[in-house]
Amino acid sequence: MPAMNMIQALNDAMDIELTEDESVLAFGEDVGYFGGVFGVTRGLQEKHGTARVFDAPINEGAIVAMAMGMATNGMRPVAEIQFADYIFPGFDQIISELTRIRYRSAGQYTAPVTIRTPSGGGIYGGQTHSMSPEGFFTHIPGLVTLMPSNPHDAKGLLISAIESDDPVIFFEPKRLYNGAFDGDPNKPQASWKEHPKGEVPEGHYTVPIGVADRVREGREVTVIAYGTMVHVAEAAAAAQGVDAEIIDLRTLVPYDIDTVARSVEKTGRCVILHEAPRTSGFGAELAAQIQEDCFYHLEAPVTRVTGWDTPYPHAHEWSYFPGQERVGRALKKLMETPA
Amino acid sequence: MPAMNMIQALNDAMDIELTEDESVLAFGEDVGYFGGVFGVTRGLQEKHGTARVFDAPINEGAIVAMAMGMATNGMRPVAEIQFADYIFPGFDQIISELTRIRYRSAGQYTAPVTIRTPSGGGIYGGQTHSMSPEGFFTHIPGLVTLMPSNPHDAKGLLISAIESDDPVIFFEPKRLYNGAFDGDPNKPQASWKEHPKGEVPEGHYTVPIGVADRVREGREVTVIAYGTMVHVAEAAAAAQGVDAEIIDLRTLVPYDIDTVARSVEKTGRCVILHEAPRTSGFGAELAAQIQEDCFYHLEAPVTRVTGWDTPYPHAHEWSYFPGQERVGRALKKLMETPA
Amino acid sequence: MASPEKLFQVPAPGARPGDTPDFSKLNLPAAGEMRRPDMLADAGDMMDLAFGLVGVLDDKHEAVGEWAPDMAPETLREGLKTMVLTREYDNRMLKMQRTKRLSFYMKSLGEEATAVAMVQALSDADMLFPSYRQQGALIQRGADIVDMMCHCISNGRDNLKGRQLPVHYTNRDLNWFSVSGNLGTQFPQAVGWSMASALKGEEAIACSWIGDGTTAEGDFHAAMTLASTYNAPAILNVVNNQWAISMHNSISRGKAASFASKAIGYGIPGIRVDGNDYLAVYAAAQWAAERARKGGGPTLIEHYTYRGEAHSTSDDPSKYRPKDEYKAWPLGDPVERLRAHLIKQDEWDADSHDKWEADCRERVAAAWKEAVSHGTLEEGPHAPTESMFEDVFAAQPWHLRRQRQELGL
Amino acid sequence: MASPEKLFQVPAPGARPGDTPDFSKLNLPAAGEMRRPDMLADAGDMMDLAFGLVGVLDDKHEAVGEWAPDMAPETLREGLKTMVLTREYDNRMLKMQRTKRLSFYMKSLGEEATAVAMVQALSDADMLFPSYRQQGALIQRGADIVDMMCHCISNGRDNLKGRQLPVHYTNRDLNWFSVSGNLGTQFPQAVGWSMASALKGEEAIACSWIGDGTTAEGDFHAAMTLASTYNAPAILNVVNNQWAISMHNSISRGKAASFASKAIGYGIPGIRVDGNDYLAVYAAAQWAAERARKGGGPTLIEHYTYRGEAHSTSDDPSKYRPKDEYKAWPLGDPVERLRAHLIKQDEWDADSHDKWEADCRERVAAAWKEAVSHGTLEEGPHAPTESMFEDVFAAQPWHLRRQRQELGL
Ligand SMILES: Cc1ncc(C[n+]2csc(CCOP(=O)(O)OP(=O)(O)O)c2C)c(N)n1
Ligand SMILES: Cc1ncc(C[n+]2csc(CCOP(=O)(O)OP(=O)(O)O)c2C)c(N)n1
Ligand SMILES: [Mg+2]
Ligand SMILES: [Mg+2]
Repeated sequence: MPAMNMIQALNDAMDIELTEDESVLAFGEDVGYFGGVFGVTRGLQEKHGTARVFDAPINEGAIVAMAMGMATNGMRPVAEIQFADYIFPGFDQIISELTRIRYRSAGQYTAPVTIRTPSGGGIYGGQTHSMSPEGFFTHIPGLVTLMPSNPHDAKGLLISAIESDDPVIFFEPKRLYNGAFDGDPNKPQASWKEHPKGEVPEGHYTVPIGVADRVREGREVTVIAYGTMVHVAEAAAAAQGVDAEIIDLRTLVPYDIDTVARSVEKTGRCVILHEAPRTSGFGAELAAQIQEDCFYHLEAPVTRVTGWDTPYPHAHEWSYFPGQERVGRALKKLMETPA
Repeated sequence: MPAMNMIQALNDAMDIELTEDESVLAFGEDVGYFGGVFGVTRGLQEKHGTARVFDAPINEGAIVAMAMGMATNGMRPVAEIQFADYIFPGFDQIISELTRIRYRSAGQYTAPVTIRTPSGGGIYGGQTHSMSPEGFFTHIPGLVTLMPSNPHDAKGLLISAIESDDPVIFFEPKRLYNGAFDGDPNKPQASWKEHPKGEVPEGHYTVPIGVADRVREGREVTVIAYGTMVHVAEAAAAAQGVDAEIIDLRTLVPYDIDTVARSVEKTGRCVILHEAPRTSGFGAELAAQIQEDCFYHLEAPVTRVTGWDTPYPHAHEWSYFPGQERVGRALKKLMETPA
Repeated sequence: MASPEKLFQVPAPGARPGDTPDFSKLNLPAAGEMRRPDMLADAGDMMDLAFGLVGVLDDKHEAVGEWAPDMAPETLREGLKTMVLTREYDNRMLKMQRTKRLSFYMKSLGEEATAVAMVQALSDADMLFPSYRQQGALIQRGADIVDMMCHCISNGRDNLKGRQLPVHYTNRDLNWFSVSGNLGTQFPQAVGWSMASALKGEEAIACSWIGDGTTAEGDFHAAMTLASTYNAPAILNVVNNQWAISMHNSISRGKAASFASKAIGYGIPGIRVDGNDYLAVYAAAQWAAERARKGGGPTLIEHYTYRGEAHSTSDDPSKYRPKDEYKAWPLGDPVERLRAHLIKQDEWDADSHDKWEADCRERVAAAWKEAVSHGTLEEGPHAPTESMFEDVFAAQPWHLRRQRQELGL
Repeated sequence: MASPEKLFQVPAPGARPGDTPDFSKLNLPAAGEMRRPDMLADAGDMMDLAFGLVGVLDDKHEAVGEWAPDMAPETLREGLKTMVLTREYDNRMLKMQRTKRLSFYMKSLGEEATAVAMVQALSDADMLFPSYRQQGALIQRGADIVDMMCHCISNGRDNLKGRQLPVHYTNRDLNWFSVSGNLGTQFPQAVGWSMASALKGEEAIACSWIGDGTTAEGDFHAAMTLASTYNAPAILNVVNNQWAISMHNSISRGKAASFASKAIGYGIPGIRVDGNDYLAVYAAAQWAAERARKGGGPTLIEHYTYRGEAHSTSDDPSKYRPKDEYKAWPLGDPVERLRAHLIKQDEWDADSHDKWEADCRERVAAAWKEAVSHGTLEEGPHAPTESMFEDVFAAQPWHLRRQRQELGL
C-alpha cells in the first residue's frame, strides 16, 4: 500500500470519484489551475478538464448555491471553502437551503453536495485561519458532519461523502495535512510515512459514515476526540500512563452512539476533546447525551478539554490549543476522582 | 403601573433610549414608516425622525455591517432582523466582525450593537418563520445572548442591551408578543393584562444581563427554560403537581451559573427546555455544564425536552413544539427515577 | 460642507397614505420605442435597454415596434385564460384565508403577465426557480389547482406532507423548483442548475424570479457574478412591483436608474420591460431564452409592474401607501390590456371573457371543495405525524429515530 | 443549440506559466484622454469614466489633461518618499519572513500609489477601512514603522497583544480601522461609519479598499447598496491588481468591462483610474472626497494596477502566471513614474532618490532592530498570557474567568 499524506489521500479520493462518475465536479477558490492553496486539488484540472475542476469567484455563498443548483440537476459537486473561517458567507445557503431541500420538497429534490474545508489551528494562522466551526454545523438538521484524523480515513470518508445522497460537510484538520501532529509544537511532527494510517489502499474504498474508530482499547477512561485531537489524546494518555480507550469519532452527525456509550459504560469515565471554543461546542452535545445515556455508569462527571471561548490568538496559539499538557491534566484529574 | 404586551414594552424601551441618548438609532426592514411587521417600532419614526428610525434594504448582512460601522463611530444602533430565520445572511458579519472587533483591535474599537429578532414557533409560520436559532449564537465568543419571557423583562433587558458596551443579540419569542402563551394551542392564551409580568414600570429601568429569574421556587426538580418555554414549564409543572423550581434564564450567554447550580444542587434533578432542535442546541451546553458542576448532587440524568432535529413543519407544528404534554411526561419520568 | 440632511438621505416614496398618488415623474418610453438588438449582440452594445422600457401594446391596443412578437392567437388566448384563472384562484384563496381556512396567503394581482407570459415563452424542460408570487407560472405549466390547494391547506394530499407554509409550492414533475421562504436564495441556485445543464450539453435553461426588494440580498450579486463568469444559460427576472412589503423600491434600488441597469456591471444584458404588457414580457422572454440556448449566456429582465394588493395576508397596505395607488398605476392591468388587444384583433370578445371568468370561478370553487374533502389544516387529516421525521436525511439516523419514538411513533 | 463548450465557460488569463505575457488587448485610453465631470454631476452622466481609464502622467512624464491635479511639489515628494519607504519596509519584512522571523507577510509592490496618493488626498479625520495591502496608507498616515513591526512579530509591544496575524494592523489614533482576515467585510462597515458621520453632521468621510477578487463577495453588494440608498459619504476603492491569489480577475469580473462599471447599477459614479499613476489616483481621490463632503455621496474607484509579487508568503506565483508578467505590465511602476515626473519638473533628482532609498533601507533596518529588542513571535516576550481572555467582552464573564483559571492564571 502506498504511503500518503492527507493531502495526497484527499486528492486521490477526488481523482477516483471524478474518474468513476462523470457527475462529480470539483470547484472553489484557487481550486482549478493552481490546485488549491493547500494543493488538495492539484493536478485534477489538468487531468479532468476545466469543465469539471475549476476556479470559483470569491463568494462562499455563491459556491454553495451553485453546488446546490448543480446537485438538483444531477451533479455531485465537491465544493472547497478555502478556510473553514470563511464559510460563513455561505452559512445561509447551507442552513436554509442545502440541508432543507430534501425535507421541504418531500424528497422531490435532493442535493448530494460535499463541502470540503480545512479547519483547526496550530499553523500560526491567527484568528481567521484557525477556526474549528464544526459545532455550528452539528446543530443543522439534515447535514452530515465529518472530520477524519488520518490519510486512510480521509480518503475513505471523502469517497463516502461524495457518494452520499445527503449534503456533507467535510472538515480537514489542516495541521494534519502533512504529518501526524500530536500537539507538541516543539518536536518535529511524525511523517505520515511512518504512521500506520498513512498507508492508504489504492483505488476505491469507503470508510462508512456514522461509524467511529476505537483507536485504542482501554479500561480506565474513555477519550472522545476527532481530527487533530485524536493524536493529542494518544500522546497524552501515553505520557500519563493512563489506560485510556480512545475513540476517533470521524462522523460527528450522526455519530456512533453505540461505540461511545458502550465504551463509557465500560470505563465509567469520559473526557471529550475539541479545539473549538467550549461553550455550545460539539463537546456539549456529546457530554449531554452521554450523561443521559450512561448516567448510572458514570463515576465522575464527563469532562471537556477544548479551545477557549475567545478567537484563536496568533501569539498565544499554544496556550489556546488544548495540547497534551491540558489533556493529560484532565485525564489525571479524572483518574483521581473517587468512583 | 401600566399593563403592556411585549410589543408595547419593547417599543417603550426603544422610545426611552432614543429619547435619552441621541446616539441610539433603530433600523431594519419595514422598521421605519410602517413600524415593523410586528409593530415593535411603530410610531418611533414619527416621533424621532427619519434620520434615527429608518427602513433598510433587504440584506441582513448589510444591516449588521452598517450597524457595526456606525457603532465604531459612536452610535448605539438597534438593528431589527425581521425573523430570526433570516439572520443567516448576516451571520458572517456577526461572527467574524461584530463580535471580534473589540478583541482583534485590543479594545481600540468596540461595537455596542443590539440585534433584535423575533424567534420561535407557534404561529403556523412554517419552517422559515419559526426558527429558534439561539444555540448558534451561544457558540460565538464575545456575543451576549438574551431572550425575555414577558413584557417586564423585555423592556428592562432591552434597555440593558442597548446600554451594554458589548454586542447583544436579543431574541423576542414572537408567540409571546400578544399574550402569555403556555403551550396549549387549544385554549385562548392569557392576556398580558392579567399577567403580573404584564405590569411594566414607566420610564427607565433595567433588568441586568447575566441574572436569571427564579419564577417558581420548588424542591423536587429544577426546570431551566427561557422565552415561551418558561410558561410551558409553569403550566406543565402545575398540571403534573410537581414541586418544580423553574428558572427563567433570560441571559443565555453569560448565563447565571450560580442560580442554576444552586437550584440543581438543591433539587438533584434537572430538565432543560427549548424549542430549538436538540442536537447541539443550548440545552446541550447547559446539561454538559450542570452535570460537571453538580455531578455529586444529581439523582437522575439531566434531561432535555426540545424541538426535534428537523425543520419546523407547518402542519405538525404542535407535534414539533415541546408542549405541556411532553414537558409533563419528562417531569414525571424524572420524578420516577429512583434517587 | 453639506448640511446633515443633505448628507444622510433615506429614500421615500412619492406618496404615503393620505397623499394623492403621483406617477407623473416616471417618464417612461412609449410602447414600440425600444430597438430589439440582435439576440447574440454584446451586452455592452445594448445598455439603452436597461434604462428604457420595452413595451409592445400601445394605447390603441395594437402590438407595435420591433419587439412585437409573432404569436398565434391561440397562444395569446391561452395566456389570457391562465391569467384570469390565476386571478380567480388568488381571489378564492384570499377569501378562504380570511375565513381562517388557510394560515397565510399571497396574491399576485397585477403581476400575472410576468409569470404567465414568461413561462409560455419557455419550453417545458426549462427549470423554474420562482419566488412566492409566480403562481401564474405554475398554473401555466399545468399544475392541478386542486393539488395546489391541498398544499396550501397542508392536508393529507399535500405533496409536501404539510411541511411548508402555503404558496411555497414544489413540483418536480413540472420542472418547478421548491419555493423558499428565504428571499433570493433561488437566484444563484438557478444559475448553478443551468450551468449543470450546459455542462451536460442539454437544451434546458433555468429561469428564476425575485422581487425588487430582494435584489438587495447578497444572493442577487452571487447569481449575477456566477452567471457572468460561467456564461450560464439562465433568465434572471426581477419583478419590480414597486414595493417590498411596506418599503418602496427606492430603499433597495437607491439611486440606480433601474434594476435592469444592475446587469451592466456584470456584462450581462439588462432589459427593462413593461411587466403589465403581456406581449412585451413574452417578447423579452423569448429573446433571452433563445440567447441562452444559443450560447449567449444570461439575461436580467426587470419587470416594471405594480403589486395590486397587500404583500400577504399579514399586512394592510393602506398603512403605508395611498389606498388608490394601484388605480393610478400608469401601465394599466395586464389582463385588461391583453383582453383589449385580443378583442381588437377579433380573437376574443367580451362575452367569452365573462364566460371564462365565470368558468374559472366555478372551477376554483369546485376545486376548493375537492381539496378540503382531502382534509384541512385545522382538522386534518395531515400526512402521518411520523413523516415529520422523514426526508431530513436519505435514511433516518438514530437520533431522529429516538425522537420519533419519544413521540410514541 | 450551442455546443457545451460554448455554453459553459470558465474565464482564463491571457497567459499561464511558460506563455509570453501579452497585454496588447487591453486597449486602454491614453493619459489625459478622459474628461473630468463636475464634482456634483449626476452619476448617470459620467458612465464613460467607468469604462475608460483616468490617467494623468503621459509617456513623457508630464501631467496632462483635465484630471491633472494642482499639487505642491512638496506633496508629490512626500508621496514618492512614502512609496519608497513602503517598498523598503516590504522588502525587509519579506526577508525576515523568509528567515522565519515572521509567520506570514504580504507585500504591496506596484500598488503603492493606490494607497499613498489616496490618503494624501484625504484629511486626517477621514476614516480608513483598508484590506491587508494598504500598508502604504498606514505609513502615509504617520504610523511608526517600529510599531508596525512589533505588531507583525506579535511581541510585547504589539498594540494588538499578539492576537492578530501579521499585517492585520489596527491604529485608532490614526483613524485606521482594524484589518480583517475576512475579505470584504470592511466595505459595508465603512459605509455605516460614514453614515454615522453624516448623521452627526461631521466632515469626516470613510475610505475603504478591497481587491478585484473580493468584489465577488456579497459584502461588496451590501456596501454599494447601502451607499447608494443612504447617499453615504464614502470612497469605495477596488484595487484591481489583476490577480486574486492564483485566480485571474476575470473569475470575479466575469464579462463585465471593468470593475468600475459595477457602480452604474447603483447609480454611483464609477471611475477607473490608472493605479500606477500616482497623480491620477490623487486626482480621483480628491474629486471623490470633495463630492462626498459636498453631499454628492459615494464614489467607486477602480485602481487598475498589477500585483508585482506573490499574493503572500504562502504562494509561489510562478506556479500560475508567467514569471515575467509584471515586467510586461503596460502601465509601468508607480514609483518610477512619479520619480521621472518629479525629475522632469526639476523637483527631484537621481541622487536624492538613491539617497532616500538608502535612508529608508537604513531606517527600516534600524527599526527592525528596535522592534525585535521588544521581543519576537518565537521567543517572546508576548503580551501576558492572561490577556488572551481579555477584550472578549467589556468585562470578563464567569466562564472566561474559569477558563483563565484552568490555565493556572
Ligand atoms: C432573507 C429574508 N429576509 C427577509 C424576509 C422577509 N420578507 C418576506 S417578503 C419580503 C419583501 C420582499 O419584497 P420583494 O423582493 O420586492 O418581493 P415582492 O414581495 O414584492 O414580490 C420580506 C422582507 C425573508 N423572507 N427572507
Ligand atoms: C471570506 C474570505 N474568503 C476567502 C479568503 C481567502 N483569501 C485571502 S486573500 C484572497 C484573494 C483576494 O484577492 P483580491 O480581492 O483580488 O485581493 P488582493 O490579494 O489581490 O489584494 C483569498 C481568496 C478570505 N480571506 N476571506
Ligand atoms: Mg416587490
Ligand atoms: Mg487582486
